[in-house]
Amino acid sequence: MNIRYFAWVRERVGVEEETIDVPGNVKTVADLIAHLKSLDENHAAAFEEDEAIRVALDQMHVEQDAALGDAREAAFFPPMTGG
Amino acid sequence: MNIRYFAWVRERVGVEEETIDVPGNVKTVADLIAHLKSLDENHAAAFEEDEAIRVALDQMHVEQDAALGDAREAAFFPPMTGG
Amino acid sequence: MTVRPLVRVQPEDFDVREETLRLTEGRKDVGALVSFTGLCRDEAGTLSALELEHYPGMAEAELVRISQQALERWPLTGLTVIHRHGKIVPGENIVLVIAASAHRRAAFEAADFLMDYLKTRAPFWKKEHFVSGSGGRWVDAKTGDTEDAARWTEKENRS
Amino acid sequence: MTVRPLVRVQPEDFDVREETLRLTEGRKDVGALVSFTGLCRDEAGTLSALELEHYPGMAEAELVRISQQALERWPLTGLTVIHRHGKIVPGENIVLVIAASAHRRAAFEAADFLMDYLKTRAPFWKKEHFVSGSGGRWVDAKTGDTEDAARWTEKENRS
Repeated sequence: MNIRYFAWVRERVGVEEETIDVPGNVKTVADLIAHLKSLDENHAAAFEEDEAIRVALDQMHVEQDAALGDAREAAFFPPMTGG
Repeated sequence: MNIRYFAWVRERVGVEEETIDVPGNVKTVADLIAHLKSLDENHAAAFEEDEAIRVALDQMHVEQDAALGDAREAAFFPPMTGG
Repeated sequence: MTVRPLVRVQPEDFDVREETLRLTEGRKDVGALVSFTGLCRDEAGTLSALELEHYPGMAEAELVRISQQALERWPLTGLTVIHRHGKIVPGENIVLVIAASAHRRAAFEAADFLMDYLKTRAPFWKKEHFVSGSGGRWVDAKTGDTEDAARWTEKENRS
Repeated sequence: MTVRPLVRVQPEDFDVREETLRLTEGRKDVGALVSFTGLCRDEAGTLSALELEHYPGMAEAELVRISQQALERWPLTGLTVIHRHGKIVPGENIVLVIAASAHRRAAFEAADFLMDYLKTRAPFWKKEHFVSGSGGRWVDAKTGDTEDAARWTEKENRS
């Protein structure tokens, strides 16, 4: 699965984009966040305040309890500050 | 006193502007309207729907019960439709 | 710093870019700018022109008074009101209001307020002239406009 | 007639006059046009630039989705949303929203709605860079923006 990070989430993880293998027991966005946190310290730091993190699956906003389904891209980022 | 008319009030009176002598018993805008109505048929027609007529004294909106005071100009016109 | 509104009553058209720049150029305190443009509309294709009559002197004075009310009510960095008079054909501009502020809520509300008050208080009258050539017709004031203007007094009473 | 919103995400500045003309030129059905311009502000004189990061693809898609919601909700004749990205210095434009309609209430509400939704839903993030040269700081999302966006759901529930 393609994973993208933006703003301070990106800075903490240390990469803009990465491709990861999603284990079979990872069904929801929350599962995916837990999995990413387990990868290394950077990911753990990025998702420390995980309730603050917003998520998009295939470029659509979703909640953290959303199923990953057949999404090809997940993106993680802080609350938006455009405009 | 200088009297000005606008829009359909002007068209009914037949003049844009006129100077009239205000009798001593004419104290308020309503008195002035009653006096103008008595002048001729055109004035009477212009002020027929007198509750629809708006008034300004010296270029400030006033109600019909306002005193003329030392105003030098009174203007009569329909509800405004600018913008 | 006292903000002086720019008020103009003129037969000529206006340029929204020029008026926007006047409120923003060389400044760093404007975060939000809301502009309203009112245009002469004619979906039916029956209108040849609107004729806008105004009360010279009072039109400018009343627009300044309404602008001062907006400036007292919202923290604006600038305010522009331009109203045309004379004959205006369908598709042309009639009125421009621009409110500038540090924040968007103030700019939106001030522009909205200004248009509502302008519609019911600024001494302008529209007469429709038709393609058919039949005599012009004075536009009736809309009850909706009076209700729109009343929204701002209600708000005032609530606060 | 289906109205297609114009959505652009670009590093370049925009011209409000050009975008206004695009929505009005050669038409007789536009009576009201409300435009919102958001600018980079710096009263304190401490900011060297805002850096606007965005999610390419999703930024455009989300602005189109928000525009479609506005078009379903208000009878608009046209809608334009332009959001810049990259480095923007104080005094420069960031975002432009223009809503055109036959009537002014629809144009005001649609532009206001669009800005509220854009602020909370369009994937853009601001980082402040300072004159002092100290490392950049990500701007925090404002609670007020979320509350502003919620106004429109409340309205929907009431109607």
